[in-house]
Amino acid sequence: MPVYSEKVMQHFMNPHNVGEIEDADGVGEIGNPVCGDMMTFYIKVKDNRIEDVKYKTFGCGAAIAVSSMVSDLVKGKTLEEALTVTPSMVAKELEGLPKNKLHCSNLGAQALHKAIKNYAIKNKIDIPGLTDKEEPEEDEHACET
Amino acid sequence: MPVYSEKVMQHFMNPHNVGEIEDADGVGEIGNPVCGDMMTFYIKVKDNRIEDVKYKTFGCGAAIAVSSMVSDLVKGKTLEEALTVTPSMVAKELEGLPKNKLHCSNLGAQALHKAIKNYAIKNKIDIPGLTDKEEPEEDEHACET
Amino acid sequence: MDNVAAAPLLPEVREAMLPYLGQIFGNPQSLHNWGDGAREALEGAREQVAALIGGASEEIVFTSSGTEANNMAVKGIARARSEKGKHIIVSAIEHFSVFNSARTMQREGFEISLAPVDSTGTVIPAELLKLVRPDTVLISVMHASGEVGTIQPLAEIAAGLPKDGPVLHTDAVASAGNIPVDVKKLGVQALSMAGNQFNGPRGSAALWIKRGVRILPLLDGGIQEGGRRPGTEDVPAIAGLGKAAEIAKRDLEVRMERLSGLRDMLIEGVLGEVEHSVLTGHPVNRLPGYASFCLRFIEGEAILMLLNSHGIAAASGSACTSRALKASHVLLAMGINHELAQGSVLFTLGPNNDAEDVKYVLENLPKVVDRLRQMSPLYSKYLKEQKG
Amino acid sequence: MDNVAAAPLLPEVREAMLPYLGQIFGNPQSLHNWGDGAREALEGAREQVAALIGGASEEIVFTSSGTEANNMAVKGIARARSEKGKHIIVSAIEHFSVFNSARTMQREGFEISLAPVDSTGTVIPAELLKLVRPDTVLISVMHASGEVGTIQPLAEIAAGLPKDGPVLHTDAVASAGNIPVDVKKLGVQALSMAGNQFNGPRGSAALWIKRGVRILPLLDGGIQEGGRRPGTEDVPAIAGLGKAAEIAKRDLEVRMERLSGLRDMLIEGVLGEVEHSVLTGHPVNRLPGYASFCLRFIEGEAILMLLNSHGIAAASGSACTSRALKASHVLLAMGINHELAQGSVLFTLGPNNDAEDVKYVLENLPKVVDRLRQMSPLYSKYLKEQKG
Ligand SMILES: Cc1ncc(COP(=O)(O)O)c(C=O)c1O
Ligand SMILES: Cc1ncc(COP(=O)(O)O)c(C=O)c1O
Repeated sequence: MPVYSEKVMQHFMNPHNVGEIEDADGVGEIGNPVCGDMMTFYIKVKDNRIEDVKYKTFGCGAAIAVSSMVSDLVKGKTLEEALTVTPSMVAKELEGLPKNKLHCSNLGAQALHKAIKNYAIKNKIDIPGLTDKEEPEEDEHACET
Repeated sequence: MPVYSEKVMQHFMNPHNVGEIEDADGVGEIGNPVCGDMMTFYIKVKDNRIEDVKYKTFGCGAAIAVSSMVSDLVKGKTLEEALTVTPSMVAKELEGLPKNKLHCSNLGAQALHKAIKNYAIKNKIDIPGLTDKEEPEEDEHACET
Repeated sequence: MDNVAAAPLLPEVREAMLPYLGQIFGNPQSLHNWGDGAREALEGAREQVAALIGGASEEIVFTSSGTEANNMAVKGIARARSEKGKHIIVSAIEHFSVFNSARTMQREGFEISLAPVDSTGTVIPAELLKLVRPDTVLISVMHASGEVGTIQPLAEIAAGLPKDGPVLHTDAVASAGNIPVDVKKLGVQALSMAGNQFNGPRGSAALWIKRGVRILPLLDGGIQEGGRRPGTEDVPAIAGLGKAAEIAKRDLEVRMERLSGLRDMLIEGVLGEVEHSVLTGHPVNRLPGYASFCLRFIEGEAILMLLNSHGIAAASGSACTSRALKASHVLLAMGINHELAQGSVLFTLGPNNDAEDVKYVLENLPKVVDRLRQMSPLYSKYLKEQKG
Repeated sequence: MDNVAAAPLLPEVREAMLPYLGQIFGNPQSLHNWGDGAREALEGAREQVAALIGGASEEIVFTSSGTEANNMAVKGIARARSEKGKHIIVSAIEHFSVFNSARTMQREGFEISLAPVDSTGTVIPAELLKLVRPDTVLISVMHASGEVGTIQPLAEIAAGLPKDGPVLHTDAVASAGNIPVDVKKLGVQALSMAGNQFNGPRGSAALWIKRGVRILPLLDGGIQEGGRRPGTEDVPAIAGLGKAAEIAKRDLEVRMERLSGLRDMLIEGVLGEVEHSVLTGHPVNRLPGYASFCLRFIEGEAILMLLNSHGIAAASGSACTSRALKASHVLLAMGINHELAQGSVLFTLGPNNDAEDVKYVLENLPKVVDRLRQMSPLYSKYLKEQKG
């Protein structure tokens, strides 16, 4: 009974889509190093689709695997589709996460969400599924989610 | 590190002088079954000497070994000499007793002492070393000594 | 025949432990691979133990002894529920680890009631239930006595308790692995057990706590056992406990039948061949391997020492064997007087014993008894009274 | 190189235990012969353990873990002395088993003061002594940290205490068996230690309590360990602890020299070859086998997982590795900020490690760090700031 599933280990050992996009259309950052996890997601959008997605992640094995999985799940999807990616979907695709690591799967989806929001604001567009989800404001001192 | 010394085991396995003396000159009984130990000592006195000594003992291994050792120590001794046998002498001759069994060595000497006292009273004599030691009256409820 | 105190480790159990005394020395809390083998051993054992008693594996907390499991249950549950009330009921024949834990809670402001037993050492459910009050937060009644083998009517007690009332804990240290134990059938919310009572290793024990029952940890520290029992896990002992549980479950019926047969042979033999002997505990509802007696006019420690010289191991509840120099509170609670209690002797049979052993005891015990009675002032008084 | 969490059992220790997993299965409390072998093992081990720390064998109480020894010391001594006063001082870097025990005592009405440490993780004796009050009944300061290896100036603290004042307890779980430990030289009245920290078995630990120091038992029950720690004794574990203590004493100097050499090689290598790395703990007064660092911009769990993929075991004090998701209070108490604390990594060297192992770590660690930094948003920010 290892701590992490095979799938998590695969993504951790060989994370997909790591990196930055210099001329990203949207950037979303979440978490902070005090809590042990921090992610920055970059998206490139074309025809309402996520043409490219990259990220940088500071954090535990789960945080890295989650970032990788989120990037896989949304690449090539429309923005609306991408917004339907939920933390529990991410955890499920990763064949489960230890209970105390579930907050990592929240972070991944949130960071992507923020990147899309950033894109929407910059381009002054309205994306269904975006405005009705209010981002919880981060609290520097509350690391547990 | 067995609980009991070799000497104790020898006396326990082959106690000396076990028995009763039908026409004893002095009888001393001490202890009670509630406490787990009870001894009756019988002495036969001739010319102020303990010509014969026997006992019956109900109790633990130490109680039996102590009775046997006391009987060995006093047999053939004058009454005055016999009265000098102390619990610590008995314990020493037995190569030590476990701390929680030390009360057994008190009992042995006390029972003998009582037998001598019984002899003294019956014969209305005064033996040096007897009157100055006051027997502690036994308390049915106080087993620890 | 002192299998309780000196239960031999089953060879299979030993085999299950050895790897963890060798190469698989990982820490189950570690992230690296070497920890994985240890973690698997731990979780495997948790399932084996849970299966033995019909609980769920997440409900098992490993401890270092039956004593620790009992302390954790009594103190941990009482402390966790102290806002609901401060009354505890324990039976009059509990092991000291339950009894003295209750006394510690008494110093912490709890009130303790003792549920009486009858002359067979059986708790009387109606009497116990009378003691239940609105502020009773915990009841602890052993499943079976380790001194006289009597099995307690737990299900009956459980059935009489108010819903959402007191938590019912049972000390199943003497019973688990030896007779069927099913937490659901017993109706308990917490149960202690220990591996060395069913041929598992020393240092291996467990507390089962039903999900939802609150308990404060006894040990403070790190995160092992979900924080409920911190400290580096004794992986070899736990692996051995798991294996012993698996084997006990597998062999339970066969073993019970075999041991009950030997036990009854021993009991009949002793009662038949040793004058002034009485069986202690329940004649029928008793642990398979337990044959316990009181032999009049003589003292337990001396009996054990002479038996030992014949190569026979046994135990006693006499004052002299107790170090505290007090006769067993269990025997006294059953109405046995101090004098008779001194002559207590307990034989416990295990997998290594057979009919030959029983015969050997039956040959030698009468001699031992006779020899000590010849030395006993009580016996000679009795004989004189008979004559006179 | 995670010898603390996964210390391999020494073959000699294993040999010392095996007999008690086989034929010598007696109960040391039994009167019969079979108990004698077990009793001898127990008393022999007690002498070996006492010899290791310069105490008397009657002053040793065996427990199941360092955690239990610490709980027993802190709670048992505080409770026994509560009539003299209700103030306890512990250092800010104590293990959770001491720290949380103190917090439990706080709930029982005690006041707790935390003695600060400097940036090397060393308790400042003058600062601690300032906290001493007339009602201070217990001070607990670890002998050496299991996270950063810093050795504490206990003798200096002891020298500054009023005569017949507070009892000084030390958690020597990380130090005993690894560096010289002499209760007289340290000036302490109670000391905890654990066998699995010096290649002895799990489930084997001890509390030394100076004769005359009062302590209430943590576990209530029977008469084992003189009633101070009841429960069936784990004879194999205790026998193994004794053997490990004997070997540790015998080999201490040689082992210390060897491990310090390897450690210094590792420390120099890491500091030289990994940019943005800092040594945690004291540069000199540290446990021989302990090399601990913080590596900036990356997180400990990820470091451990990648090291593990190279076959290297290590530990970390990062939030993510802690299950409670909090960065090590030890690192924070030393003034290390949360961000840096996330990159904590600890290598512990043991008898099976050699220079080859150290070289292997020095080859692979930089790669692991680099790979994670390439992924780290903190590192790219840092690089940008450097450029801009
Ligand atoms: C300093 C210190 N104290 C106590 C402990 C707890 O010991 P155990 O896990 O044996 O309970 C540890 C464990 O690593 C430690 O390093
Ligand atoms: C009924 C019962 N409970 C508890 C215990 C204590 O178990 P341990 O010695 O493993 O702590 C015993 C031990 O014989 C027992 O018989």
